This record gives sequence, C-alpha cells and structure tokens, in this order.
Amino acid sequence: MSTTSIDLPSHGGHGHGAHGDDPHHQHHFTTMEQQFDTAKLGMWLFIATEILLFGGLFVGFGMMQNRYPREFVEAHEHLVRWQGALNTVVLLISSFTMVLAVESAKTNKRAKTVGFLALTIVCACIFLVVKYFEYSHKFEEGWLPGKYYHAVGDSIAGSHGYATFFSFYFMMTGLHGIHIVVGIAILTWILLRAKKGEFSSTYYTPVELVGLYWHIVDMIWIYLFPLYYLIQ
Amino acid sequence: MDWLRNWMMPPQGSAYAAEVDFTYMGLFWLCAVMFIGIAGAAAWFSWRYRFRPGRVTPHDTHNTKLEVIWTVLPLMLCIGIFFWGLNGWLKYAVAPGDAMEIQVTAKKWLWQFEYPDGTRTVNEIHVPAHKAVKFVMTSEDVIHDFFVPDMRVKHDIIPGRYTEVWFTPTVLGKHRFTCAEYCGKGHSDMHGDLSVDNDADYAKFLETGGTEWEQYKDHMDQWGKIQYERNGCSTCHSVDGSKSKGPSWKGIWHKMEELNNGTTVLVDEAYVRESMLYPQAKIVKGFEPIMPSFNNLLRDNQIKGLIAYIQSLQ
Amino acid sequence: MEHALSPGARIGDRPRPAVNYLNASKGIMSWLGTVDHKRIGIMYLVGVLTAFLMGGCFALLIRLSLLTPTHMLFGKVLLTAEQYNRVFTLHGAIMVFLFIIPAIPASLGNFVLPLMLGAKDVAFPRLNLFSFYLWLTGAIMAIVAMVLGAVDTGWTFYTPYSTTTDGPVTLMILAVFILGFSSIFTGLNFIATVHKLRAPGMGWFDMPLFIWGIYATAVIQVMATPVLGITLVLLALERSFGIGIFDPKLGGDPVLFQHFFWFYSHPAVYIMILPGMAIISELIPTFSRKTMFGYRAMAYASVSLALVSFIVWGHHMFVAGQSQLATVVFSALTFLVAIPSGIKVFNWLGTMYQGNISFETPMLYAISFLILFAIGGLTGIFLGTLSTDVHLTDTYFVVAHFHYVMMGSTVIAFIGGLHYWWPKMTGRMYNENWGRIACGLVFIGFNMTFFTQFFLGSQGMPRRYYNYPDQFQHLHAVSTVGSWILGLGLFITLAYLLASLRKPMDAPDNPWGGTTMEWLTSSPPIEHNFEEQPVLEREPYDYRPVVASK
Amino acid sequence: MSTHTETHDEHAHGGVAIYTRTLIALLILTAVTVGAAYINLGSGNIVIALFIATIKAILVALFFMHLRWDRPMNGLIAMAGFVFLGIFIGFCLLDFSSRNAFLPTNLHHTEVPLAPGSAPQAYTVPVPEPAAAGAPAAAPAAEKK
Repeated sequence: MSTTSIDLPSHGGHGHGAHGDDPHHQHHFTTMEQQFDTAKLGMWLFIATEILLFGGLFVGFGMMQNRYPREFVEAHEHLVRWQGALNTVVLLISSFTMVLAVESAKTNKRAKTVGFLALTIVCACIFLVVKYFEYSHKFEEGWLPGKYYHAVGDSIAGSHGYATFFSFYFMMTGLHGIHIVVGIAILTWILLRAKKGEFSSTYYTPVELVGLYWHIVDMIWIYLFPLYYLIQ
Repeated sequence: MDWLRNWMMPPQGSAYAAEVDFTYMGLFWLCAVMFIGIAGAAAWFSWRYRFRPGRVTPHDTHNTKLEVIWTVLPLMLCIGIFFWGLNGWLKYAVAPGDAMEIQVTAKKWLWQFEYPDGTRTVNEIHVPAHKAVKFVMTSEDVIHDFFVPDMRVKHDIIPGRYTEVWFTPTVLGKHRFTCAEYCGKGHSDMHGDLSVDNDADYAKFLETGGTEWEQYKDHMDQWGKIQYERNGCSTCHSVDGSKSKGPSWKGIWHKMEELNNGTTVLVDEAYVRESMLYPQAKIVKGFEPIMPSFNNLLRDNQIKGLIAYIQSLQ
Repeated sequence: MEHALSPGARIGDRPRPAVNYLNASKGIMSWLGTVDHKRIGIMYLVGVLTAFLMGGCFALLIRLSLLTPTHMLFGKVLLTAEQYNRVFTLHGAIMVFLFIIPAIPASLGNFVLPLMLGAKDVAFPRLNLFSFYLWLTGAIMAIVAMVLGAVDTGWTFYTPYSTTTDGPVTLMILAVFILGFSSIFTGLNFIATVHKLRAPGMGWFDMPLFIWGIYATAVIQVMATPVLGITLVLLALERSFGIGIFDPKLGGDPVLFQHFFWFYSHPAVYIMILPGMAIISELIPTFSRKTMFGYRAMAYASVSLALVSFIVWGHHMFVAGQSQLATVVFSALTFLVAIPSGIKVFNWLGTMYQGNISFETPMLYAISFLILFAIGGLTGIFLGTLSTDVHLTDTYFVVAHFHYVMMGSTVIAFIGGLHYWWPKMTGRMYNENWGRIACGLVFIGFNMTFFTQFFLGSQGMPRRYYNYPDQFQHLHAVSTVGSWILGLGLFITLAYLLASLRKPMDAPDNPWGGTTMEWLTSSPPIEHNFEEQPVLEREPYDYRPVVASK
Repeated sequence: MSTHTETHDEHAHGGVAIYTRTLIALLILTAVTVGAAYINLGSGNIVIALFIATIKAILVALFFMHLRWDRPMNGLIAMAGFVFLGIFIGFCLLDFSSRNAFLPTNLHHTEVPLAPGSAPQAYTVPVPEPAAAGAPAAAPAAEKK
C-alpha cells in the first residue's frame, strides 16, 4: 500500500489546546482555524454563485438595453434619482456598521457587536421603507412589469422596451430586496446569539459570514444604482 | 466508395451538397482511422498485457515528448478541420445578390411560400433549376426550422425576425423539405415537396399563380375571402353593408347599380371582372374614382374566387 | 472464474469491524436525519437509480413506439403525438436533471471523495443533507408535474414554445430550479472539502484523479448552475408576467433564451462527463496494475475541460439565428475541447500499455467506455465542423452523438464505478459472471440502439419526430431491438447487485488492489471512516513493489 | 493556544480607522457618480458609471470583505465569478452586436404575422406601410442598434 497511518488524536493534532472542547468544533475538522477557513471558503463560493445568479439578470438587462436603448432611457426617467442615491448611502453605511460589528465580535466587545448589528438592521429597514415608497408610486402609475404595464401618457407607452425596462427593474430590485429581507432575518438571528454572548475571539464565524453576505448585497446595489437611475 | 456515401447521405440536390458530402466523407474516414487506432490499441493492449501473476509493470509516470506530440498534432488537425468546415460554410452563409427570393412564413404546422410576383403556395415549393434561390423566413408562432436534406441546408425560423437560407438546385425532381426544430404536436407532419423544375415547367407554374388555390377548388368563395383580405379590397369595400370608400359588397350581387353618368348596370360576372381590371370604366354614383387597376395582379383563379365570394354575400 | 486479486488485497488480517456506518445506528430516522456523507451518498444512489429506472422506462417506451412510422403496434396506436412529445420530454428531463447530473458526484462522489482524501466527512455535512433534500423536493415536484399532465416542451424549454404551450410547465421549471440548487450546494461542498480536508501530506498533485475530476465538475456546478437558476426564473416569469425578455410577441428575443440556457447546459455536459472520466481514471490504473501515465496532464486536462466548457456553448446554435460571426468564433473554440479529451484517451491507453490487465466487471466497463467515448468524441468533430453541422444538427445524428457521450460514456462509467466501489459501500461482492454477461449485453445493446441513429441522422431524419418516412423504418427497428438488449443488460445488473445484498458480508477491504485511501479502511467503512488518520506517503497509482521498510 | 494566537495575528487587520476611510471614499464616489450623470457624455456616461461602480465594489471587497488580508483563494473565487460572468456577457454581446438584419426585398407583399389575440405591435417585424412598397421604413429589432 502506498500509505501508512500515523497516530493522531481523533479530534485533531496540533494546536489542540483548551478550546479543543469548544462546543462549536465539528469532529471532522482538525482545528478551529481550519473550520473557520473552510466556512469562509464555502461562503466565498456561495458569493460567486450569487454573482452569477444576479449576473444572469445583468446580462438580460444589457441585451435588452442594447435592443431598446431609447425606450430604456426614457423609462428610467420615471425613477427618482434622489431615492436611489439615498438608498445607496444607506446601504453603504449599513456595510460600514456591519464591518464594525464583525470587528467588535472578533475583539470580544459584546455590547458593541449587538449595537452595530442593530444599526445595520435599522439601515436595512430604512432601505426597505424607501423601496416601499418607490414601488407604491410605480404601482399607482401603472409602471408595472411585462403584461401588467398600463401607464398612460408616455410618448412610447405600451411599447415593448418600456414594459421590459420595468420588468427588469422589478426583477432585479425585487431579487435584491428579497436578499435584504433574508439579510434582516439572519442579522436578527445573529444579533440574538450575540446578545447571549455566543461569540468571542475564538468563535465568531457566523458574524463574519453574515458580514460577507451583507457586503455582497451592498455590492450588487452599487451596480444596480447607476444602471437603473443614472443611464443616459 | 460512392455506395457508402449514397447510403449515409440523402441524394445530392446541388453542387453545395456534393461539397458538404466531400467534407463529411473526409471526416468519416479520418474518424474511422482514429477510431480503429484507439479501439485497436485498447484491444491489442488488453490481449498482449493480459493478467499474468507476478508480472511487474513499469513505473512510467509520463513522457513529455510523447505528450507534447499528442497535444500538438490533434490541435493542428483540429485547426485544419475548422478551416475546412468554415470554407464550405461561408458558401452557405452568404447568398448571392441576384438570388431569386421566396418568402417563407412558418406556423403550426404548415409552410406558406410567396414568390416575387405574388404567387403563393402552401407546403410546396417550385424553383427553377440552376438558379440561386434565397428563402427569407419568419414564423408566426414558435421557432421552426427549414431543412432541405437534399440541399444540405437548414436554418431556424424565428418569430419576430427574418432569417435566410439559400441554395442553387441542380437536380430536377422532387426533394423533401421538413421542419427540424421541435414545434409541438404536428412537428413531424410539417413537411412538403420542393420541386426543381425546368424553365418551361416553372413558367407554367407561375402562370397559374401557384397551387394554393387548388385546396379551395370546391369552395371558391373561401378562396375569394382570402383574396379579399390579402389584396387590400377590405380597405375600401365592406362586406357588412357599412359605407366605406367603395361600395359595400353585401347584397350587391345581381343588383342594379346607378352610375355617376346616370346609367344603371347589372352587377354580374362581366361587370365585376371589369371593375377589378379597369376600375375607371364605370363609377358607381356617390363614389370617387380612386380604385387602382388590378390588371396583371389578379390571376383568373383569384378573380373567380372573388366573384364567388361576392356571390356568397347575400 | 475467481477474482484475479493482486498481492496485498487485504490489509493484514484485520477482522471486519462489528460496527460500520450501515449498522452504527438503526431506524429510518437515523437515515433521514444523517449527516454522514456515506449514508447521504447511499440515499442519493437509491434516488438517482430510481430516476434512472423511470427515465429508462420512458426510453423503452419511445423506442417501442418508434418501431413503426405510424406508431401502430398490433393494430393499436401505442402513443399519440401529444403523448409522444410528453414522453420524450420526461425522458430527457428526468435523465438530465434527476439522474446524470447528480449521478456520479452526488452518489459515488459523496461516498468516495472524503474517503479518498482521508477525511472524516465533507466540509459541510449538514449542507450535504440539505442538498439531498433539495434533490428530493425537486424530484417530487417533477413527479407531481408529471401526474398533472406532464410537459411537452422538450428538456430544453425553448421559448416561445415553452411560454405558450399548456401543461404544468411552471411547476416543472421550479422543480428543475430546485434541482439546480441541490447541484450547486454539492459542488460547493466538494470544493471546500478538497481545499481544506485533504489528509496530512496530500498535496494537490497527490490527489487521486477521481478527486480532480469531481473538483473540476464542482467548479462548473458552482459557476454555471446559478445561471440555469436565473434562466428558469426568467422563464417562469415570462409565462406568468410576460416580462418580455424571451418571447418575441412581448418584445423579447428567443435566441437570447438559448444563450442563457446553453451557458449552463453546455458546461452541464461536462458536469456529466468529467466524473465519468474521473472514474475511468481510477479503474484503468487499478486493473492494469500500473501507474497512471501522464498524471499531471490528466489533472490539467480535467480542469481545462471544465474551463473550456464555458466558452463553447454557441455550438448548439449554429443554425439558431445567432450572428454569423458568433457562429464562426464558437466553432473555432469548440475544437479546443478535442485537445484535453484526446489527451485523456491517449493517457488511458498509455496506462494500459505494458500493464498487467485483468478483466473484472469494472474494467470491462472501462474498456467499453474507451470505445464508446471514442465514438462519441469523434462524431463530435462532425458537429463542430460548420459545413457538416448545418446538415446534421437537429437530426438523429445529434441524438446518437450525445447518447454516446452521456449514456455510452457517463452512464457506463457510472455503472463501472458502482461495481468498483460496491464492495466498499456494501461489504459484499456481486456475482462476477453475471457482471460480465450484463456488461456484454449493455455494450451490444447500446451500440445497436444508437449506432444506427448516426445513419438515421445523416440520412436526414430530424429529431423529436413522431411520424417518419417509411424509408427510415429498418434502422428504427434495429435501434428498438437494441434498446431491449440494453434494457435486459441493465435489468440483470440491478438483479445481481440487489441479490448480493442478501448474502453475508464477504468483501475484503481492498478487493482490487487499489492504491487510493478509500481502500485503507474496512469494507464497509466505520462511521468516521478511518480508525486512524491516514497520511499520504506515496503517490496514488504507485504499483512499484513496496520496499520492505516497515 | 498558539494556533489561535496566530489565527488572530493573521486576522488582525482593518480597524475602525481604515473602515471609516473606506466609507468616506465610497460616499464621495457615490456623489461623483451622481454628479457625472448630470453631464451628458453620450455613451460615455454608462462607461463612467460602471467604472466608478467597479471601484466602489473593489473597495468593498478589499476592505469591508477583508480580501486585502485574506487568503488569496477567496479573492480568486470571487474573481472567478466575475470572469465567468464576463464570458457570459462578452459572447452574448458578440452575438447581439454582429447580427445581420435580413429583410425581404419585397416587404409589401408580406402580411404582418400577427397572431390572433396578441396586442398591437406585438411583433418587432415591421408593419409594412401600404404606400411605401419595397421601402422597409421600420427595420426589425435585429437592425436596431
């Protein structure tokens, strides 16, 4: 046989100290560090899938914009620029508070962790409130996706490009909005765990991973904002 | 080896088909040789190096020279094949400017063809031999595909868009064309015959304005209704008695019409025929002389159809 | 004939451990809630084999119905056109999404990958179970859609047909969407496992080639499947909201759908074939008792196939209305696929050369694979070449080509791998004689069924045809008879594999003389895989005699 | 304890100061991109907007997502996501921007293929104007650029 066996403690060898009994340590990892790195690697892979998931919508948007350039520019006039800009700022700030929450968790500052997580959730809620006003305005005016589009008074109302623009607007901001809602849910879950003092400098993996998730949601908005609100 | 080609490929209907077949057979022999090499090696090694207790195998992890050879040689071969295929395909891709144009409309599950002079056929094409013919195609519902095996061409037909395909038929007689993109229940019934005619036969075909009307032989009024819509009659003549730019056809048959010169005329076959071909000859009172002549545009079967249609509108 | 075991088949005279992963805990709940990769692998195996059985029955039905041009059998119409369209759609969708894509990675891969790495489990065991349940949910939804009347879109869901036809299309789309996520999470799990859980001493180029193949597959699963997800979402929204991206009636572009679909579905072809190649790369060195020739080239070829698979999707659309420039570019890039595929075939042959080859059932499947894959690969050249593709695309030639690659290569490799690891998974040897007979039947039946279809295609028989001209009937009849032989072979396989489960455990730890780590543990393995953490000291496939140092 | 001390050394990065600077840079870039939208640069607008967005995304990835200090593999994975997306966009654009528009020369003969029940303008096939025979005034979508 090409291999031999050496004797290793079943729960890992090197660096197996006091926290070898860490309740979060899973049996198939040798060390907590390995476990943390693996979790983060998995999260980054998930982020790559998110990029491609949203990417498909960006490709669809791009191709349809290529097909209906005039209609897209005209339709985008119906979006309110300051609302988009406000939401951008809100999300950037929430990313900032999120990274501070991770930093606090890592340095054993429990109260600060809870506080920053709460601030992040507040920002996320502000984002959704602004989105609510944007959406309800569009519902009133009939700027709806696809066959539900029934706005009157546009110079090219009823044309395909117009309805297509709003199809994409609702799909992309909608999918992004779903991510925000999911984000709020897991942020709340993390906040409750942080309150209980479950995180410390030796184990803060969930905070780190949720942070990564939250930043990718922010990053997607960074692209959505100019594409929808600022095209010429 | 012609028998092999004749067995594997459909009959050749054009010079291009022969060219595709040449490429196909070239690839066939190339692949046959490579396959015999691979399968032969596998068989030979299996026999020659079959299990013998105690035989020690060499520890050959790699052989850089050999591996470079079997990377680079196939690559060069592939580049060659690509250009071979490209060379043939360019002829398929670019139609000559003087090609005769036939418009194709595909829908579930039939084909409509329209010739440059307005001749129409359904599920049947007539083309003159030795003349490039280009098909400009669109679909009314889902994606179809115009496939003429004997010409070795096919192309998808996409709703909302035009695509084209062309060939120069050289072999007289019937060739099958068929739908090659799945389009539902009648997909496999969506086929017809392409007739490559000599000049005399083709001229005769055009004279009668296509073959579509033959389906309506026994109910010419329906054929007339189709002509009424296709030829723009409907823009000026209503069929429900309402007033338009021209007299309504409703109840007009065998009526006495008053003309703008004060005389009257019986609406019969002769009058209707004259009105289509020489509309300015008699103008019904209260209407402007605005109707264009359909002389040379309407063929006899179409006029007969229209008359039957007017007759039916009592 | 008894097994030609190589020296060192048993590791010492270790007694078989009384407690293994199969009997460590009992009851249905201990299976449904398990996070053990081995049990999840077995559950997947049962699942995908059931799907295979279903898809196979539909295939036999299609072939039977095509026996006559009008589908008349004993004076009755076997299938109407509508039924026929539904049956071939179900056959395609089940085989692709429920069977082949998860077949090797999720069942055999799940079982073997951690063992080969010397790991105790995959990186995320709970995610692993979750993706199994996603698969199950998708499968159930697909079956519900089937019961509700089934869809007739073809497995490719081309618009505008799929957005206008009747039937539970949206449900089917959602089922495939969920199956896609199952596949994503499996791939994600495997990548993390390979990166982080290799045994001490095992570098990247010490990994068995099976791992390389599964790793390359996982890259595609993670990077391409999300696009399938979003494509299906867009399709479902097109049906329900008329969003106007794919349907020309609503201002969309059906060719764009084909770009979306094939951006996933071409790499998906490599999700199917790479694991098959990976299994063959285990079988050939093991049964040739010789080191893998060109190990590094094999590893690079797996990864480069995965990467190249992302830039060739347009070859499905040469006549579909994409631009002519795109067609030419995609044709040129398509030929790149031939290079790593060729390298693999040559290296397998190079491994057999001067080997010491025995012909147990897995090796027979490996040799079948070599021949069938050669045919599948070489006929791909006809389809990548522009001028011949125009004639051959959308005909039975394509059907035959991809069945040689999917069924003749991937499924044959899957069955070979199943036999290879069957003793490890169940602790039992199957009946070798029946194994060889069945393999022969499968090989003959397969070739009868599909080799004929190359000629049907080149003679101009379009695919997905219900009626066909009488001239094609002879070849169709041969094909149908072939499908019965193929079916018989597979049925025998199922029978003797199940029969082996009834006898007491008799498999040695290492029945084939394999050199990879899964053979170090007992058959079947204990719950946590290894009694002691294995450490890599020699490369895999090292068949040099062990120098007596220990 | 040694391993974990190392762990923390490795993760000892960032800090409030760096995050604050990142946030300020992001906010400034947001202001710049909004400002740029009010200047009409034709197709340059979209290029500038996407360029700024990319800078912002890189800032978020490097600092907020710790890629600057993280294992390179994680960054590689994220980049792979963008690379495959780039391939997707690139080839789709290749197709869309190089399509030929085939038009029948005698367009006036063709009936507009309007399926029953579909909305007006349901097709991008041009509606032939009866007067302008042979002059396809409205080109189909393929010709739109």
